Amino acid sequence: MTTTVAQQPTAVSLDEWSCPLPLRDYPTIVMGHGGGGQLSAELVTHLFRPAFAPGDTSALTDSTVLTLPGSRIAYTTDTFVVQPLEFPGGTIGSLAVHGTVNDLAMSGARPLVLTVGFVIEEGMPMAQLARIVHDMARAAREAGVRIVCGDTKVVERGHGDGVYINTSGIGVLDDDVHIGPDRATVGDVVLVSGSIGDHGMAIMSQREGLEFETTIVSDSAALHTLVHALRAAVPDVHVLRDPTRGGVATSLNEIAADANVGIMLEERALPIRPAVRAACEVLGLDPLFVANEGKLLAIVPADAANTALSALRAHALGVDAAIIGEVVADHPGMLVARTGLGARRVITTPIGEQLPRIC
Amino acid sequence: MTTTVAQQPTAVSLDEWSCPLPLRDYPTIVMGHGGGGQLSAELVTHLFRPAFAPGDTSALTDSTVLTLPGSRIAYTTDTFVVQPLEFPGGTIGSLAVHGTVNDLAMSGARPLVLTVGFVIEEGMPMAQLARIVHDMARAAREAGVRIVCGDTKVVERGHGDGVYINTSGIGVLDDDVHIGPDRATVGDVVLVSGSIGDHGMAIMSQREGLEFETTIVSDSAALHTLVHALRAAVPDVHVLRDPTRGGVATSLNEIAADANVGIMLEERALPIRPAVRAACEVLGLDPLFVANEGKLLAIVPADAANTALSALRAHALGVDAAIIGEVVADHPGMLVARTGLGARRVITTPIGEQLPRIC
Amino acid sequence: MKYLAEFRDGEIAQRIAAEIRQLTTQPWAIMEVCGGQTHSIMRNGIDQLLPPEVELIHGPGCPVCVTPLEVIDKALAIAATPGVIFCSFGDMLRVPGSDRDLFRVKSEGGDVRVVYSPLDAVALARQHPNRQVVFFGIGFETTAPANAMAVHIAKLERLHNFSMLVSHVLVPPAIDAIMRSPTNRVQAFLAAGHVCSVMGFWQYPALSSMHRVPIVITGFEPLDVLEGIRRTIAQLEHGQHVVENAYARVVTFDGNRPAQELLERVFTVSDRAWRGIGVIPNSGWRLSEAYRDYDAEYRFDVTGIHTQESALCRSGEVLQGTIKPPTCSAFGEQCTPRTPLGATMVSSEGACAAYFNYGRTVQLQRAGTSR
Amino acid sequence: MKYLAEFRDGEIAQRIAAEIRQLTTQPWAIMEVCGGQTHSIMRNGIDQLLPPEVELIHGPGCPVCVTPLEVIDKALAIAATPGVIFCSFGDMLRVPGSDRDLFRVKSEGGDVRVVYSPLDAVALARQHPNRQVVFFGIGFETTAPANAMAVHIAKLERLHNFSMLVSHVLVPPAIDAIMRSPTNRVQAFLAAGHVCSVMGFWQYPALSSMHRVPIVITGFEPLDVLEGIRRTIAQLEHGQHVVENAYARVVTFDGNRPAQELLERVFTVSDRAWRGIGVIPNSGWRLSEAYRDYDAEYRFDVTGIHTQESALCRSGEVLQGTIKPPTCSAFGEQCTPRTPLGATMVSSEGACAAYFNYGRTVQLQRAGTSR
Amino acid sequence: MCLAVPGRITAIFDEGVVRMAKLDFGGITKNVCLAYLPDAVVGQYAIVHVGFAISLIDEASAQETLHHFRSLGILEEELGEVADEVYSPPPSCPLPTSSLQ
Amino acid sequence: MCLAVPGRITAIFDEGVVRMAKLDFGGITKNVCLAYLPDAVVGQYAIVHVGFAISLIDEASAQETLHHFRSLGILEEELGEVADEVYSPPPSCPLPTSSLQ
Ligand code: SF4
Ligand code: SF4
Ligand SMILES: [Mg+2]
Ligand SMILES: [Mg+2]
Ligand SMILES: [Mg+2]
Ligand SMILES: [Mg+2]
Ligand SMILES: [Mg+2]
Ligand SMILES: [Mg+2]
Ligand SMILES: [Mg+2]
Ligand SMILES: [Mg+2]
Ligand SMILES: [Mg+2]
Ligand SMILES: [Mg+2]
Repeated sequence: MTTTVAQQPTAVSLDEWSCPLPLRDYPTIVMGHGGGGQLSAELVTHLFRPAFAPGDTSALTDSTVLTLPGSRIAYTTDTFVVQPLEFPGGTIGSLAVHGTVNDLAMSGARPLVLTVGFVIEEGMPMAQLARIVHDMARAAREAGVRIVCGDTKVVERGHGDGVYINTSGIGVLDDDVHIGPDRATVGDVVLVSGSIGDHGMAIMSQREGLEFETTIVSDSAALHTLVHALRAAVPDVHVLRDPTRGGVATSLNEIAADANVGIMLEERALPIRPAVRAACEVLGLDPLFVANEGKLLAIVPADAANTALSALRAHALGVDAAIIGEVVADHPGMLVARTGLGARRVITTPIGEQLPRIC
Repeated sequence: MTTTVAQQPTAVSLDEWSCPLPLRDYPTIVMGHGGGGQLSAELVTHLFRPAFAPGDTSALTDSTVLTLPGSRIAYTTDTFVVQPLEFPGGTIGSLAVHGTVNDLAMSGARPLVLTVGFVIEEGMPMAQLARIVHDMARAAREAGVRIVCGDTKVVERGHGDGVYINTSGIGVLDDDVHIGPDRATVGDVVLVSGSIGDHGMAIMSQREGLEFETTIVSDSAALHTLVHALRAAVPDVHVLRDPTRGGVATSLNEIAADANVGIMLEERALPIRPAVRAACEVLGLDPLFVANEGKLLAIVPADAANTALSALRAHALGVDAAIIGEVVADHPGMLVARTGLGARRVITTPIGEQLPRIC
Repeated sequence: MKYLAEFRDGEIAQRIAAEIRQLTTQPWAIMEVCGGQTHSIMRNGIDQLLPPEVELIHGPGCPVCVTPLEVIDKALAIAATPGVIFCSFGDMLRVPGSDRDLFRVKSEGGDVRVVYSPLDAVALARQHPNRQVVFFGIGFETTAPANAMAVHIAKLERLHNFSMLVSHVLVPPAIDAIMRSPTNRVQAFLAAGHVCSVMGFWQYPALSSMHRVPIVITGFEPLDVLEGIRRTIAQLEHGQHVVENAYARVVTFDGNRPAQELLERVFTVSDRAWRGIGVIPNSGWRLSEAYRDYDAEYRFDVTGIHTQESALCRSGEVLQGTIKPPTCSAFGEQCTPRTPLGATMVSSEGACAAYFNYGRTVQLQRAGTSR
Repeated sequence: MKYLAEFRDGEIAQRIAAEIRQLTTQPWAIMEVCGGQTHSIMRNGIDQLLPPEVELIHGPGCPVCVTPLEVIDKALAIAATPGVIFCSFGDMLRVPGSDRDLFRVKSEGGDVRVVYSPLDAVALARQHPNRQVVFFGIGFETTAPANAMAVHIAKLERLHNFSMLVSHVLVPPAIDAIMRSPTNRVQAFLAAGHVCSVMGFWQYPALSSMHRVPIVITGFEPLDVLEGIRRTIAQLEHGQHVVENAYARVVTFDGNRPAQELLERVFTVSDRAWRGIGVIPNSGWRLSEAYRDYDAEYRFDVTGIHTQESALCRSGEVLQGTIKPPTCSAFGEQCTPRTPLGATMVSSEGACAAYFNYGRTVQLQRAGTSR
Repeated sequence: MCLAVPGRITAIFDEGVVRMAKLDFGGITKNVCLAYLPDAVVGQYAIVHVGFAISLIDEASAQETLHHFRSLGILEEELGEVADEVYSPPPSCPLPTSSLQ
Repeated sequence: MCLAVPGRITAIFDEGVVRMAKLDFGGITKNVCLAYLPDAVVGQYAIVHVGFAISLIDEASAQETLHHFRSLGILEEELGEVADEVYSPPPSCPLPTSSLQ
């Protein structure tokens, strides 16, 4: 049936859209973009869908039906509230992909699909949202995961911070994969895939009142191919963990508690970039508590430690991998470090967030 | 190995915890609750885990490994930002369960597991968070879904609104289930499972500047058993949709567009509670655009319409079900209503949110 | 709801419509003055019940459509002022100013709040003594008593942080102006029932006889509107031109005297620009000298505003009924409800928006399901 | 980092430690005055390299521990004042006042900000001319020049919205008070290297000879601390009591003259309460008369504060080294780093917190992996 | 302009300097300003616009109008349906009022 | 108290009424107040506390101290390891510095 009357307006036409130019009428997000009406639909049609599922005009609905290549899955969720939204080495968009891909990868799963939930603050510049969305799409593409459904809410100015992004993700696991903190066994060796503290200090360098000039960039990266390489070399990896919020110290404390084993860390062995170390000195922070977004901790049987190290170092994301400690029978539930002096110190989980100190 | 030294402090001991009493030290959420350290862990150990997975001391980690009873799944996400957080008929917690369960149910899936992501504003009263979490746990229990992993972030005061909750969910589908908007077929009949506009007007009644006294309560409910009852009676349900944000009008417009069919609505047939109708009159709103959280739209073959209606009405959540329209060949892509006068009006998708008007 | 539901009876509506069809022998153009009536016509499809000879012209009775661009721009400037809480009825938020709307000002940091009543804005001023609270006092005679009372209470309470941006317009001068227009096509008026509930209709006999035009005071429910049309057609067919009150359950000849008294105290009649139409003498109210301290235009420096109406927009002619929206070259192209160039494309009962959707209705009728 | 890494060499540390073991023939109790030294000891496990005869007593040199409860309560009251931007070093946020801490005030709506430098607070005052910006000026002589400069600049720039809550304490009077205590066990002091970088060490010879106590100016890196201990033990073993400068790359006898001059101008010596210890005469600085306008205690009405120290807490005795934390009945029970009753349980180098973790270290040594 | 709806006055009271009333709109209740209807009493219906009662409903006149409407076309019964196509009313029309109160 | 770290002065400038310097701490750079070290010149190392340079490092003295440390125990070589249990240093210790700059 042909008709000459005006169609649904295409104010945000795909032709005119070129990231990072703003959408046409409102250069900023208004409440209506979350109202579930035409403005909401336009965000999907003209921003999210072209970015996340180019060419697929029916993708990115409220929910989706999938057939997975297996029924044993890993499932996870994370919300990202990082500030600034764009930082050296990434954006909240790529971080939201990497974080969830990594949580899946840490269980040994092959990450397949993600969902995305945006909570956008009224007034967010459309151009910035577009940059973040496109960075997110790039990260997903590079990681080989599909963003299959999404949700957008807009909150009033003063009730958000630009954008918060939740991602959930599903990966599939083979039946024989059993990776988990409880598998940490006395005698096992602890490895880290590279320098620690890069993400947290890259963020800190931008923080109001603490700014400093530096070349530190976030290590934000998807680690599932690194895990794949590691598992190809060492099938019996016992534990994998991405030491994000709370850093290496918090992750190892959790593993020690979960497996009821002791962990002894060799502080001198920790790979730390000089700039990260310097920033920590100036602000009085401990790099062991600083967040990473592209590093993994691996716990493997002692006899596989060197194989694991070589496998990690052979991968682009693991060139600075190191053996940093071992699982011990003593002090179960506790993380202890051998200091540079050869003494020991107990490393506890911090109460809250690490703050710069003067003392 | 026995030890006499002090264990990890148990400031928020499970014994002392009784909802809705505040956690011991901080009666409000502080930034540290999102820092990934001890305060974060305590929220999980002493609030989330007892509520969502009582008795399971290892539940509710960052990610989880599951074996699904099938590999054909429905997958969805939604973030909930409703204000007020506690409203007549529910809380943001129960709503976050119902919303995602319903999105799964609308594809014909059996909802199985949810993830939960909290974005909590610094300063949120701990007692209120506890009430919301327990209401969420109750809703999940009643719906028979498990909350399997979660994430908590705390944002600074003035960057949130109490709490935002994201849920994602997975449900499983039989191979023969094919429900989708594109299956709307000319001649099909449109049903609604009960009165419309209850949720939106219950929320509106609490909104600053618009408050009114009313007995309207939100219809927030999990609809998967209603779907099950409907599909048992009418295996070939063509389309299911929960008319949430944007209301019945927006959902039917989307279906009309997706299936490229016309939909003709009989306005007189719409079940609307008198109080909802009255509130809409006073504020100048159209109940067709008002949100529902416990209603479904079903599109079924004409010859199954009465069977479907009976099946819906036989269920506690469908007693007020009604046949409200049909799928037509005319005006494809458009929703048209036959008015109380027997005339027609085109019902478009609203631009943004419906606002009270004086004119 | 009592006194609403009874006046929506579909069967009786058909009977009145049948009566109208019986009465009608030739084309007639009737203007419903009030946007609320337009809304009722669109929402219920009343026009579809009428014989093709009867044309309804949507009048200028909607503040969204006629509040002048300059006032909108002043509202936007005040709303964008740091520290200000700018309160408005929901209707005004998408009305386009020269380069943006209130939604955008809000998204850019303006504290713009939708209120149900001007008294809610007064309450906000009490709650926030250190903030300037400004109410956007638009509307016709129906809304004016509420706005007048808000200013009056603010003055009584010495709420020095409350002020009002006033842009009130009056119906009788608009009827007069339309009838005086050389291109006028309107042959009868459905007068706005709720305006008359405040003002009475003592002003109308003179207008009716001067312009030899039937004026029927009309309500808003389907039966009310149909009855107003029926009586208008009856007059037209019989060559009459008198004032009739078809909304007697609400409207009296005198109107609401206490309201009129406060209106006289708080407001002063002034010339007023109508968006798209231009200045109509004595067609508006501004705050009187005694309330000048509560006038937002004096409190905020919003002089020097340069308005810029879209060069394409012909909403003035549309509002006066001299052209139909599709005649405008922007209609459905640059200008849609999603991207309105003129105010008449904003609310669903604005003449251009109504036509935009009406065009789709016409399509659906052509498609074969017409009545 | 140059001038840090070299002073952390593990092999040399072992050599100095060996020298200390060789020197030591009997038990000695040495107080490291400065919290930064305590931090270095805990962080590097320096104490584990020492012979069992050498006991290190953590001194009162940490503002977290000694800032009086009354001042904390004043800070909490000011920070909770609407409109105030309250700036602090990160250290102070978890210090318990009578009933809460700054984190809680922040969560309840106070605008509490962590800054790196007092100059950042001055910058905030420039940026927010309509807000009161208050800096929590705590610390010892090392931090005082920074705080003095901030107030001085604010006065030069007439930043009337800037003020400082000052609670500065001085090291020499504290050393004197500790030595005068009838229960004193301290036999030698590692003086605080960075305090001396500002103040020099011309005040120490008198103290040393009066109390017949060795005082060694000591740095913060492991080798510096060990060398300080080595020199102290050497004096003790030889019955000497002189002042030595083991941190000569940073500290001179005179100290930083320009800093001392501004300190004299901006501050006046006053009696000062030390948390848990009580008032020590002439042991603090307050703003001098000329800078009184910038004193937050004058600007804000924070008189009438009723402080309530935990009845259980014995941190004063702990700070003076007269009891060890486990002697306190609350230790590890009601009082943990997670739920501190006293300030000494807050930062990981507070004496009670250090002991809390040390207890765990002891356990791990008992468990069989000891050196 | 001028969305205004009828409600029944259920209480009259003073709030500060203003005379107010509680109105029942059939399931919802709102407080509105009654300053402009000084003679209104509880039980009467008033038309409310933006929180103000602006006019009392003359109930006799309302009945008269309704009576007039009902009498319309009585003489010329059965004009036939206006629409040329009849949509068969769904079985649930008029509404099931079971639980809709 | 008194976390203070050494950095190298790379530039000196005025900011408003205050003399400032840019200091390199080995990979990060921060501006600090130089008002208390009026004689400092570019290239020198200063100790920085809460954004203020409070003391210049006497490089000769530093070398002397290090020399003294290194000479310690030279006469009595090989005291043996202090710890009774030796943790075998991991193969990556000292650090691989390949990409860590
Ligand atoms: S269609 Fe748009 S541009 Fe044309 S007259 Fe109407 S409002 Fe103005
Ligand atoms: S353990 Fe706690 S209560 Fe006891 S002295 Fe130390 S800080 Fe005070
Ligand atoms: Mg996760
Ligand atoms: Mg944030
Ligand atoms: Mg994660
Ligand atoms: Mg993780
Ligand atoms: Mg959604
Ligand atoms: Mg969803
Ligand atoms: Mg909200
Ligand atoms: Mg949903
Ligand atoms: Mg849905
Ligand atoms: Mg997480």
